[in-house]
Amino acid sequence: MSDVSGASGEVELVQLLTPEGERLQHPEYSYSGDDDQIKGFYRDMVLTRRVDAEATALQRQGELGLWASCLGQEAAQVGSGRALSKRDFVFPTYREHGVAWCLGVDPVHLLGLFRGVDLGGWDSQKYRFHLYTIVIGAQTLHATGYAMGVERDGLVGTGDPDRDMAVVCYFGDGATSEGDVSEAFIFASSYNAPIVFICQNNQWAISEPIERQSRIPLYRRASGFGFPGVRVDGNDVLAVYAATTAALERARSGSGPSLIEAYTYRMGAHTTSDDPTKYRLADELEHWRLKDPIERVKAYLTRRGSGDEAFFADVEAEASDLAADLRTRCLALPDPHMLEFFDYVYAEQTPHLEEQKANYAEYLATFEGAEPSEEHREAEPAYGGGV
Amino acid sequence: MSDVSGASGEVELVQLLTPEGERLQHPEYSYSGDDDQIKGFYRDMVLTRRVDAEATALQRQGELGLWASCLGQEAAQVGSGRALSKRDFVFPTYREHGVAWCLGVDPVHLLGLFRGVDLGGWDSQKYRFHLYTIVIGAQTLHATGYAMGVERDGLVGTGDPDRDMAVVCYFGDGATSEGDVSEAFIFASSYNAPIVFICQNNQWAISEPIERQSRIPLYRRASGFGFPGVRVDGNDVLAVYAATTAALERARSGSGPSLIEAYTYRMGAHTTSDDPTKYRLADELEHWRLKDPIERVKAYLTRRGSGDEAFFADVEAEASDLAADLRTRCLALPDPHMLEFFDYVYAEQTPHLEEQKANYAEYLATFEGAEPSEEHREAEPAYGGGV
Amino acid sequence: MTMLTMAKALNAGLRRALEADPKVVIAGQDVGKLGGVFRVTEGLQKDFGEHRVIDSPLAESGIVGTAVGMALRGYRPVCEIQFDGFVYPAFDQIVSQASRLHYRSRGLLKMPIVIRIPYGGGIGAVEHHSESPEAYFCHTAGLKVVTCSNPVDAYWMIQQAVASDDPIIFFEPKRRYHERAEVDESASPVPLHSARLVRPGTDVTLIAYGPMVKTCLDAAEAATEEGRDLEVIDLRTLSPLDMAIVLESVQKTGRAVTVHEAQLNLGLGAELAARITEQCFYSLEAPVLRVAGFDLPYPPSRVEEEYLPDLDRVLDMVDRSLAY
Amino acid sequence: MTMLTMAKALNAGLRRALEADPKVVIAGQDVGKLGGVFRVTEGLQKDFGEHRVIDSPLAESGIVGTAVGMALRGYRPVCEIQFDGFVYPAFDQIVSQASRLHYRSRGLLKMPIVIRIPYGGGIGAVEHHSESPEAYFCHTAGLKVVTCSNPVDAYWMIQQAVASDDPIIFFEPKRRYHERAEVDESASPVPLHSARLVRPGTDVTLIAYGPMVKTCLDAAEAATEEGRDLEVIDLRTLSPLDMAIVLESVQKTGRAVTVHEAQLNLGLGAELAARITEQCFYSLEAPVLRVAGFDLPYPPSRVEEEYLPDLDRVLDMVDRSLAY
Ligand SMILES: Cc1ncc(C[n+]2csc(CCOP(=O)(O)OP(=O)(O)O)c2C)c(N)n1
Ligand SMILES: Cc1ncc(C[n+]2csc(CCOP(=O)(O)OP(=O)(O)O)c2C)c(N)n1
Ligand SMILES: [Mg+2]
Ligand SMILES: [Mg+2]
Repeated sequence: MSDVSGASGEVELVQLLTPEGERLQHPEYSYSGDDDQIKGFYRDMVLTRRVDAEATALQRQGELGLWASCLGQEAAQVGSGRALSKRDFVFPTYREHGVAWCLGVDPVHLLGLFRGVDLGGWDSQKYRFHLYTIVIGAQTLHATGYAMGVERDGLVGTGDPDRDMAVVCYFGDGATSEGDVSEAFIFASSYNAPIVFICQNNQWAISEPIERQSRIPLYRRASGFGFPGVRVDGNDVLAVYAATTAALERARSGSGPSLIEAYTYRMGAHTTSDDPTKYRLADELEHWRLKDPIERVKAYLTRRGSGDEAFFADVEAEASDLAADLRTRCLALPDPHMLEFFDYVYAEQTPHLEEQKANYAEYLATFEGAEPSEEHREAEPAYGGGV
Repeated sequence: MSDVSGASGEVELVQLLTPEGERLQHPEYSYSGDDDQIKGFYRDMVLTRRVDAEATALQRQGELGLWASCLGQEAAQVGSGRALSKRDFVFPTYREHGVAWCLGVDPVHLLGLFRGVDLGGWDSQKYRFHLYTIVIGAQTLHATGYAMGVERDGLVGTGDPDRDMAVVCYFGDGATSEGDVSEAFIFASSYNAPIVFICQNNQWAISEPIERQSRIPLYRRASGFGFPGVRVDGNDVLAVYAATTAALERARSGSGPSLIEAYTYRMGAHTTSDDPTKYRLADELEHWRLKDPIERVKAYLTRRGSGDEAFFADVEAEASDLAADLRTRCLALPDPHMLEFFDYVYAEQTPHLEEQKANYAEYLATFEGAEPSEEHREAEPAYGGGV
Repeated sequence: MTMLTMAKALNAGLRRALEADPKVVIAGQDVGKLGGVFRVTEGLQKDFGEHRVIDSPLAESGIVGTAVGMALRGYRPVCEIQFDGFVYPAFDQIVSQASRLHYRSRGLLKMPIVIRIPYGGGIGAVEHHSESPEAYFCHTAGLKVVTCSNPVDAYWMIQQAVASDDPIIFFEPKRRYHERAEVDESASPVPLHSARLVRPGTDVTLIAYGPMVKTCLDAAEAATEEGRDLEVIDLRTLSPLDMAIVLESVQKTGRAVTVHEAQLNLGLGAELAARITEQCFYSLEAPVLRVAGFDLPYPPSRVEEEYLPDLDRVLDMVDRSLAY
Repeated sequence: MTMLTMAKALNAGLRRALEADPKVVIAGQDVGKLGGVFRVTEGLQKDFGEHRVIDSPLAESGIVGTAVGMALRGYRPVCEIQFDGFVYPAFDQIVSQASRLHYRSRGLLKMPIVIRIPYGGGIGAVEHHSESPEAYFCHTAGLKVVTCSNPVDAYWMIQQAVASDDPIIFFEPKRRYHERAEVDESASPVPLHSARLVRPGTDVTLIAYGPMVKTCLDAAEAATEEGRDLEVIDLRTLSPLDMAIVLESVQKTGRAVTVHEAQLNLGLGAELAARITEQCFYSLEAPVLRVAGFDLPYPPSRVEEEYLPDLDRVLDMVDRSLAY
């Protein structure tokens, strides 16, 4: 019988920067950027972490209903996000705040969904960053279909970097169990779609460890569907950048899909509604803290002398400003009005909804211009809602 | 990146009996049965083929609404069916007439679904052969759940052949694309369920060739989910028997799931509603005709002198009797009555259905004992229905 | 004017849609070389190529989910679900994805997807091949649902559905695929989301759609023998419902009977009954009565003619309505 | 007598079910160590082991599909779908598989499966976490559907559902998880498939279930200020509906208003309206009126209190009913 990977030992992990900040070489994946670019990664990661921390704080203070933190996954997100060209298109889950940052999405847009003022507050076509998808795995098919469209548009394999493009799709370790993800692999393979699947294996799907979803390393899932997979150190921004760059080139050149397993760790709770002490040990967290994605870049830059005190302080200051600004703008996010949602259901409005809207407007008017009395509203329970 | 199998050449196919009827040895899979057993296989395959042909004829004559022929797949079905112990349990698709035969299901029971008198006419628990499942892939999860139950019952890995048991689940090449099948692989692997997945790759899913579903051999799908897979010559009853026996032992001993890809060919139409000349070439059929599963066993037995004229004639005669009997009993299958179906919906009947049934009975009574007038019934259209 | 079966009318309509807009693509199992198990897409792959008419892997969620992605890329996918009973694996992609992207994006994203589903019974098929799942989709906000009852509507409605920027579930009554009519390709069609009075009458309003329109017309014809004059409405659009024509009719006749193959409980008849009663309370001489499939999973085909509403059951219900 | 929240009452009920029958198993995402995101299964894996309380891979079709297989093996699986909006990937396994095996086998096979679904809005959650998908399952023959509105019912109904040999969708109103009541573990419960009159009245019948029962009771209370005496029925069983108590009430009051969070179009209110009108035609003084979620996908949580039926909207509809 064919090789069962569990038996065949060694799992290779592409790493170009050790937790101690030492550069490594890899026979297949190389990083050729300069230290300025690495300083850029550092800045992106610090700012992402700061946005994330501010959002968590906003949730704690009742300004957001929920927040899904990307703490610990900054390298996986910035490393892949920065490898994208201006033409590529991204399909995220609900946790890719670092990728959003790289694509220029104003962080305040990310808050809308979690504050409950909208269902995805940015122009996804403009940023080439699709709306967050909460139903686990569903976006992998959207991404694949989009990539099939790109292929039909003749935008792969032309050799012209101003034409060729690819699609990147993110999902978690838990998501790999959903039928949709396997179907996405099948369609992508069958139509040779220009897509890079990036699985951020952060070891946990809420309370379930990766072992519940797979008994062998996830990157090997790809080979069973006929395309290559690789595991990279997801806390190593250089390795993630290198692997994503290679996979994107492969996709753009018309060689089809591939899978990157970014091996990382969810340092925080699943979301602000979750209490991870119920199911995982502090030890594990300590172990991963030593592999922090930001610290290792800082160590590298420090050792190289490319990043001095002033640089690090500047980034810190920028982060503080960003966070403060984010907070202000979060609080200023306008509440939507119920009536407007009647207009969003269809591109071509229906008489039925028009009438329902009119009736509701009329009903509201009976409160003499005022909203329905607050006293009649029920208090919100303690639980703040899922993902 | 990990090996993409398409590139690495050779696909191994376990074969123990060539199309010319010569025995081969295989380092991993051996067949140790005697010629009497092989004669038994021969008989099973001939009878299966004859039942199948009779059913096709019955459909042509309007006695069945539809038939899904297993012509060409007899070795895949008999080889695996005969490897089962009395304790194992089977989940079929809609085409495993040969497996049903091996498990002692009276062929007339198979006709009910296709004649439209029932929805699966046998006692599935008694025969350890679940009802046919038409929704592609759905039964793979049922089989996996059943196997999880077997494991919970402590009936694997005891070493006692009168206790240990396994589950076998059949599906087609097309089915491998359904999300349910991948999810079944995940659950089976995660819970180490005692199950053998048997994919009869008959090269076609209605009009779609296997290349649409997978660009690499299907048996390799398993390795991506963490369990072994093997491709056997599905027209070689000995190879199928040997591989199934090994996989069943593995499952019963507590070593978990495995996948067998039985490489075979759908010699007939997809079903009697289908016209394969629309999408495939006669050449291909000719090519596979030379690999016929029954002819090679006949050649082997003849060469060995184990099967003489009398033996072959006896089997033919038995087949003719079986077919004649099947035809008689098919025509005698009683039509069901609409009223009885109201009683099958729930184990605990509801007042609503009781009332609906009573109302309908009352309505029927208004026709003064007669059924509603035939003239009001609409003619059936030409198309006889799917699968 | 061409004499066409409904299957051929759909084929001609799809052909025109493919010609009219290079972004229209067709996807589904066996829609390419085979032309679909009902031959609705026959010849289209040959003429428009594999990039426009796509044989899909055997995975319904994948078919609809990738269609969502193609729509985001600017395509207008027309998916085929091979039979009614096989749409359920795609349920999430239909009711939680395709239906919501316009809404979630506050109108920025469009989802011009058509999901064609041959539906309904009466063809002697095995199980899962005779279902009428329309109510599930009508209950889902963000989807539109339509069904044709004859070749002329089939020809126009499929083109209108493809041209619409909203996700549309397009139900095709498979037992009517082979019925014929003259189709005038140069006529101008009525709007997609409008019902049609197909037979005027004064005594009772029969409200039907898809396969049951013919049954109701036959019933109305038969009823004339007893001196009864039944009005028949073909809904055509199931979501949104076109209530104006229904309400006008019931205000006139004072009586309504709804007819569909789908199960009674929470079928379209329930919504029609609720709305009609609310809007015509003082005109109704009898409660809105419903003829429907029984509340059972579809039975084996040998009893399907009893399971399905037929002329007799429609007339029986008309009698009951008139008895009030 | 113990004071319990609904979540704890469900937990206690499940514990008793696990104790009563070794074939009962619980499966779902995070139901084990974590005890479920709402803690309904808290402590059960610790006490009954990993073989009885099973953390499942992240795949809803897999959870329900393997439950079907376990049921065939003689188990009585209780599946948890983490939130209402995540049941759709399991749709085929629920509506075409679990619901039909008893039917297909002419009664030989039993499907004692419970699918627990926390449902409904009002907790300020992100999208897909506030849906009310009950109508889909009520329209499906072969399933039974129930929902509890208070801790006492929760405690008993979950045990009765587990003991039933039919597949049951068990909806838990998540915004009521933390409401408390005294639960008498030694009482004898009313039958699972029966509705209950929770407040007698004479003027209008309010028909509700799950989260809306409290809303209706509050509305009835508020209505007394205006001298109105509203009767409130808690349906409890959504399929089959227990119509006897509903019809009796409407025959008395002559007026009915249905209330649910789910979308109006083809929601339970439609079926109730159709049946009530049919059975109480001559007693009705007004059409059955419906309060429901608007026909939109669930909106962002900042406007959910406006989307969801509340006391004001119920009273407004009562006024409209009385105005006939
Ligand atoms: C279809 C579906 N089922 C269940 C959920 C509830 N849920 C939200 S996140 C999550 C775990 C996801 O784990 P993983 O894929 O590893 O991503 P991570 O959250 O770790 O980034 C679950 C079960 C969901 N959102 N969608
Ligand atoms: C979910 C679902 N989708 C579509 C179909 C229609 N259909 C019936 S058989 C079939 C092809 C199956 O191919 P394969 O799995 O290779 O099995 P084979 O028929 O070749 O034995 C299709 C598409 C179905 N029965 N179920
Ligand atoms: Mg994870
Ligand atoms: Mg096949």
